[in-house]
Amino acid sequence: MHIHLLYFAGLREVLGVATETLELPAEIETVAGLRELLAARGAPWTALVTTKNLRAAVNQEMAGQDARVHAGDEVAFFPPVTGG
Amino acid sequence: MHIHLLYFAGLREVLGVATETLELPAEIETVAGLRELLAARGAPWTALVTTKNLRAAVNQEMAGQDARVHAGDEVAFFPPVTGG
Amino acid sequence: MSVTIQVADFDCGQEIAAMTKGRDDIGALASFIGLVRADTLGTENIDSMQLEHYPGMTEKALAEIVAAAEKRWMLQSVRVIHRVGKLLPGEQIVLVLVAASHRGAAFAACEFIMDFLKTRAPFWKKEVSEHYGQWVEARDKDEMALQRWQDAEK
Amino acid sequence: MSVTIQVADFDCGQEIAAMTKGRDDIGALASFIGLVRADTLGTENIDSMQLEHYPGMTEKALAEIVAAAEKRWMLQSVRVIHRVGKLLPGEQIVLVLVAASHRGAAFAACEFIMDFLKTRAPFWKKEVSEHYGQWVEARDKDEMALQRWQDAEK
Repeated sequence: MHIHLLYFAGLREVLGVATETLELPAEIETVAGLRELLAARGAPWTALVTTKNLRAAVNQEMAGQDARVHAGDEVAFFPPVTGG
Repeated sequence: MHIHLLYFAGLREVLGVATETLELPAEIETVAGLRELLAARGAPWTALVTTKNLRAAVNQEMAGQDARVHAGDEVAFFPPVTGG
Repeated sequence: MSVTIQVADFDCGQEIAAMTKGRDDIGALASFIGLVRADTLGTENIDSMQLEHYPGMTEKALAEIVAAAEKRWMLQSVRVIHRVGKLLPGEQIVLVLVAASHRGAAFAACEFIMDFLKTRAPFWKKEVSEHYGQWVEARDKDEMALQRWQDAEK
Repeated sequence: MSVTIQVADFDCGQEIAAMTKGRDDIGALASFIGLVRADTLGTENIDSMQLEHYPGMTEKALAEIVAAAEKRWMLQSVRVIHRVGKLLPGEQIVLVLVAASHRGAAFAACEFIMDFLKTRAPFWKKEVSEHYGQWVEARDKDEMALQRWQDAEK
């Protein structure tokens, strides 16, 4: 089963990717696990673990590192927001 | 010498007078003295001493009971303000 | 700073356009508009509101209030418009518009100016309905609203 | 409640007119407008600001913020407009407009919505000048601004 990933703002530029769909390995259960899976691709993906204060959302709700991820989820990574 | 008196809002309606010019007796030195002088005219002027929270301004600045009044001054009496 | 007492209505959008025209240094605009509510008399709706002021002193009092706000916060521009005369339910009474680099100053100064306008600027409201007219009484709450600005100064 | 993300500019006066049309129960309107400042880069003025958002989540986040404000204060109407895309110095970015019976609720809710929008709604700003582009960094001050709403709840 797949999960849908989105990257925004500075992170999107660093990665050079805005969205992707990924086969979710069975052992990945949390946002933190997903970050490490992506960082293991090497540069520039190490940004997923080295970026200070990187935020995540699961199914369009702000989510902490321990938040669960499931097949079919939409998971987004982005820097702290700066609108308004 | 004269002083100029102004009355506003509910007080103006009670007195039936908006402005007047008065010969200032030498013994009247303060806002409080002026209120008593006016109240001595009898009803409806007693409102000058019986009205709760009556405010005064001397030369267009908010003034307390002890504020001095001098010939040539503009003195106003009115209820607490309610604009905005 | 610009303070106007007028009978005519105003348009907040036009006032904003005039304030920001040709400028690129304003980061935040806070505004407040007070309107005539129909339901203030309780049982019976009002037909109109009569706004009285003290010509001369009102302008001075508003200018002093705005000057106090400008002393307290870094402001870029302040506009105050207050209407007088007969106003109908739903009509606008007052506009306070404050420009600053950052939103904290704009919000605080706008609320500060309204709090002092409500208790220190010589305006009086009379509510008029079919059966009677009634001068609005000053609310203790408005006087209490000033307290926080004094507390914050300490 | 009405929340819109759009590229086009907005007019605060028109939004006020739409909100108050046919109503005579609104006593207070507080509004906030954020604008693009030219001088945010320090030494060099910016040429433009690029506003990015997360379609879908942004609308949801704003709706949740407004709902939280409506739960906390008695509000009569709330309008939020946030622009995205390329904005020039002096242009409007965001409008928050809040109607209530009394000014205290209108001011507080307007500032509450802005404070949460600044830290919880997925928007990102990039400042672009002749020589480089730079993503705006989140300010600790904005995160701290939330603190007072939590303190006040206790």
